[in-house]
Amino acid sequence: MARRSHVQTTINGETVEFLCEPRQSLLEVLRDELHLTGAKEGCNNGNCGACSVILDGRLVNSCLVLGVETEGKSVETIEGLAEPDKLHPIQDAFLENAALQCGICTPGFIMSAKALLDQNPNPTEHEVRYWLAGNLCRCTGYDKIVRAVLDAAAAK
Amino acid sequence: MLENKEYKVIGTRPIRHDGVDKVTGRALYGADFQAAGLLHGRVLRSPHAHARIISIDTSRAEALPGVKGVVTAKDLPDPGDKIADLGEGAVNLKYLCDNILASDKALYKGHAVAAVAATNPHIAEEACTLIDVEYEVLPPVLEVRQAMEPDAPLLHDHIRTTSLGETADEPSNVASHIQHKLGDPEKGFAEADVIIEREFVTGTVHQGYIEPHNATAHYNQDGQLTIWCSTQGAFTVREQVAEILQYPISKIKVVPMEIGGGFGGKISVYIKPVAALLAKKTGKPVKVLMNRADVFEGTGPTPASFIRVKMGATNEGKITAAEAYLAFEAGAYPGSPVGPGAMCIFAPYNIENVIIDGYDVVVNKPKTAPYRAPGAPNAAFGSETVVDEIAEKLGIDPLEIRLLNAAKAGDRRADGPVHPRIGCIETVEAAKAHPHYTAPNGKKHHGRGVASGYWFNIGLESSVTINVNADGTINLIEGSTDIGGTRASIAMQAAEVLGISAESVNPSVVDTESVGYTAVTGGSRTTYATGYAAYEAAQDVKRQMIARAAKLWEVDEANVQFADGEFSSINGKEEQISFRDLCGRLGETGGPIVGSGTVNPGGAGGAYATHVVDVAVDEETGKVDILRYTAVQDAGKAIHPSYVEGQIQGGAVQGIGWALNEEYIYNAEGEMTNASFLDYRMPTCLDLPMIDAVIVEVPNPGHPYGVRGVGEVPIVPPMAAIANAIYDAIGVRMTELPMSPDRLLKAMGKI
Amino acid sequence: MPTVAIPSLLRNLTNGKDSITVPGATIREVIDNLEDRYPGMKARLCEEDRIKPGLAVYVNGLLTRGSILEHVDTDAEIHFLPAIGGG
Amino acid sequence: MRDFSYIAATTIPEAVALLDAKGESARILAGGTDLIVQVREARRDVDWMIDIKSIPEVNDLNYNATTGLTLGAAVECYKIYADDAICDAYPGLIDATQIIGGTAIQGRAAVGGNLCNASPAADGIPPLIVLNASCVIAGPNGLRELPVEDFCTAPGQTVLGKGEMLVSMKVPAPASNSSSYYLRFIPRNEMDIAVVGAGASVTLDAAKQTIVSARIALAAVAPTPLFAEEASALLAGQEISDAAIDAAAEAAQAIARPISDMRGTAEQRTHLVGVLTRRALNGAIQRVRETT
Repeated sequence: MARRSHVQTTINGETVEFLCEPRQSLLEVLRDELHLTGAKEGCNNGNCGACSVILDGRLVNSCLVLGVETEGKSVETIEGLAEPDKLHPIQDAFLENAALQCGICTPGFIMSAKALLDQNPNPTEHEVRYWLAGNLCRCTGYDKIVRAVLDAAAAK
Repeated sequence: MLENKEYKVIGTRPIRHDGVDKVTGRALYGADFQAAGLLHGRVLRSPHAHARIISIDTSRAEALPGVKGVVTAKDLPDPGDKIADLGEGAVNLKYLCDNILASDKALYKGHAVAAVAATNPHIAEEACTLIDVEYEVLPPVLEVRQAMEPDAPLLHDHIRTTSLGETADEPSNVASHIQHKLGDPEKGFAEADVIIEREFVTGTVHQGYIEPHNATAHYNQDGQLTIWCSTQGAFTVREQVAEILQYPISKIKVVPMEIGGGFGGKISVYIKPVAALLAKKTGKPVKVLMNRADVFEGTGPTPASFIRVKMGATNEGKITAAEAYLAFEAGAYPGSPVGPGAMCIFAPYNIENVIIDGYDVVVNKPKTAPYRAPGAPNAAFGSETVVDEIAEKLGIDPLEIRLLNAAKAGDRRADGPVHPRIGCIETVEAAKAHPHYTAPNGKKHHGRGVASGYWFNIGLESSVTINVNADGTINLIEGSTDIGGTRASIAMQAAEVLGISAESVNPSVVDTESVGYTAVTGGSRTTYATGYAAYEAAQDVKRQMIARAAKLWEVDEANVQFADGEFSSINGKEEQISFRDLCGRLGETGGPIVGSGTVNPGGAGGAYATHVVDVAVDEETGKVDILRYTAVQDAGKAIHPSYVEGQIQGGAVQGIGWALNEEYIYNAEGEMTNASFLDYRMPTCLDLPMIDAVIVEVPNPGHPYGVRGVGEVPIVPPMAAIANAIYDAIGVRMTELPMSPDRLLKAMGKI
Repeated sequence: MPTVAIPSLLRNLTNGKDSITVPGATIREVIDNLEDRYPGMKARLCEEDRIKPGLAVYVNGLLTRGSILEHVDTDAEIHFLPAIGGG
Repeated sequence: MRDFSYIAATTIPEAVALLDAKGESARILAGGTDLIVQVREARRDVDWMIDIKSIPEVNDLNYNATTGLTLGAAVECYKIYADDAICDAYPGLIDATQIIGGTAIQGRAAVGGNLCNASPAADGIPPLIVLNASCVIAGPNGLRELPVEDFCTAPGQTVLGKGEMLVSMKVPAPASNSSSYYLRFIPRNEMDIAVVGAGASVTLDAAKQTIVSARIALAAVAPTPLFAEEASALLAGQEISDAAIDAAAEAAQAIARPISDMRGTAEQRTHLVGVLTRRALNGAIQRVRETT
């Protein structure tokens, strides 16, 4: 078996250490090593966005980042979004707008939406659609997702 | 007759019960399952579309460090000549087994041939490359009309065309022929002033759920097999695995994890029996995950088809006759949805003279699986385009011609039965009155199209158990996996009966040992049938609670009534107690209350939809943009309108993808060349406008609240609606799906 | 008496008749009586005393549970159609 | 996924030495959005991934109105379009950086990586060609520089020799009355690979009526991105007219040698070269005319 490297990184504000093979993606590390299964594998090649996380403040597909690359970096995942007794406004907006059906794409959409609203608090519908184009949803037709993101922006 | 009425819970929009888990990433889907000592499985798939398997040598793979077991078809029991009854349908067991692991022939690229369990997924993947399979490559047949040619390569030596119980003598790729005939089509066409006949071709498309298939299996030392997986139906997984492994259902427990989309594609099993075989061989829990390419190449798409439609109408717009020929690709084994396609094709119309022929044809592509209203979208693309052309020829508004001929209660369907109360006319009228349809549509290269569609919906078995809690809440135990908010829509029906809030119901989707038999979440049946079972279970609770109130007040049960969440006594004693308070007194009145309901309703109630779409066509590139989309649908009664809208919007958008870009692209060797989300082009949110979902409510007499299934019919009209809009924009009739830019350029004569 | 709609592919057995009225209080009795009048019919509809796999029975437009034990009223209209599943 | 080793290099000499020692089995990792997928799908055999993102020079992003732009090889797309001065100076490059993948891809993918991946369909390359950009390459023998249009040699192949790596791209400062434009045709509106891509840059006279010079480049119509030299030359000195632009588009079509694949047919691509070349030229001209 391949040699595993020691990596220290910050995940959702907490310092985390793990061992991983170089070929393990950040997605694999999150899911299989750290049991943070909120990021999902939909395609494993950067085309669906189900594994979206925020790496050093930028939205990335965690399937296209190696676990070893996160040494010294900061990762935000869906598990870190809500406060203990309160959902994040985007999460609330998704629930209020019924913006999920099966829910598999939801963590990715919410992380992507967070990255958008962090840098553009008042996006237009087109800006929302452009930003979220890397996140595929097959259930909703996107209507309620786009509304949820616009609502979350308005609620801020 | 059941009429729309105001309810307290039904028709409201509560937060779904599983919502918080799903927006926080806590909900556990199949691939999220973890177990101590877990091994990882990987399936080796055929690189050839059609090949005889001469030999499989697994020794090199077995020798790789970290590999714990390898299985092939030899590890499956001999299926013999058995027909397996799978609740939703019956299947030749040999086909079922061969599709799990190919025994003698690989019949499509991606066909599973062997599988490995190893200590990590990367080793399992590497081990697959070390399995030596010797193939005799055979010529593939990849298209339905070619497969029907007498000299076409045969996939199966023993398949002979059956026509309702009669079997032909010669082997053929045509597995079956069906026919419906009503009235006298020849006479009908003779009465027509205008006759349009067109041929249509549709491509192979995939359900495209975002979550790949997954399964984890484990055998206990006592032979108890447990499978954790994403599935549309835990019970059908149990049935299929039991048949394939020839193992008693009592020894199999299927635990449905959360499911990331299905649309029909997660009814058939693929890797679940493989995980079980690997678990058996290794003595460890084994998790098998598909990757995206596996999903495209190894699981059921919905078929490509060739369709010919001929319709005739009088100058006044009365459709006098219709004829259809439908040939559907079943994929590697028989079982395309040509049956429902043939039954739905003219269903929006009342036509006296009809003949419909359908053919189920095997080709070297993955065995097709259901996909949202299976068969009906292909069929409607043909018929709804021809209706549009007739309307145009006669100078009649396309919605007006639909109203002139609309099917209604009492009319006879082409396949025989008489329609009960249906909402066909209501959806067309609502579309016609909608501001979208009345808005101006005159810009150059912009066009508007409409189309209608029908889907039966199905009933089938559902079971629900309700446990009453002392605090006035109830635990609702169900077997329907929740793919789109059905925990809420089922819970709301129980809440309505008991006069409690939706939030007072705790719905749980449980495993096959914890609830009565429940058929799949599919066929638009869950809110209808499992909701019906929840209604019955709640009625059972209500009856028992009435008895408790009677006991409490020492009155006759007949003198207790229940309304608005309050029990009260009539005839004499002035007593009253709320549902909640009575729940707190169950101990003293006889102990816990458990209610149960089981149903197998026959009156699913068909659903109609009428869609209106505006497109812009780029004449230079052939690209079509969707500018505005309105989808009108009869939901019978919308239990949770938000999730009904969601079904309508999602279905319409899948139809938009099917219409414009989605297709399996094959090379001459039968390899799919676009098996990724990059090149199998499903719509992104940037490709779409908001989808205006308009709910019409024509109650279904076959359900206590009038519910009709809503999940499937919205995918039926989009392809024809968009084709009709493209015609309106540029004057070109598109008869091939998808209507991709290159096809448009060709049709416009630009290339 | 119940009326059976004869599927077009079976009308060769009924000299082209598309609808037959036969006595019977259950699907089984109806099929047996059909068989008496039109030999060969039962083999096309049933297999070992059960409705053939892939066929569904509709009574008065409603899908039945597919059992030949199903009761039918005297004025029932019976159809034999391809079984359908959904997505 | 095959096993490989990962090394994070911190200086160019270190990276060059590693590349030189490991030869074909080593590959530079920048954004990884192509490389990781290729290794995962067994389309590229790599034993060593050399992460260069800690090397200062490859992260250079420096624009100066007189000297032009230095664009480090590992600079992610999002950093480029976040810079207003770069957006104003090189709108054609910005067009490309905003359509490579989706937002999440743009958070990792670098234009330099786009160049080294050497896909015929690369969106990042035609804009660099039309902007007269050059590549700065480091190797065992020091630095060398060559025009971007000479960088790719075949699908997935570049001029990079043993031990060589791309350090940065240099883009000259834009002339006055000039602008650039890039567009591609895809069947969806995002998340696709170009069926055809076309970039154009134009410099107009002071009256903005005559084309002083122009450059046209194409993607996905040949084994490498193409500089349409003759088509570009046709426009020099021409008064802006549909006829002049049509002639350039026809000349561009003449050098296209497209294949048919799952993304498009050869006929479709040849046709689109004409359409997109016209649109790219008109787009660039429009941008010049819109700026005062």
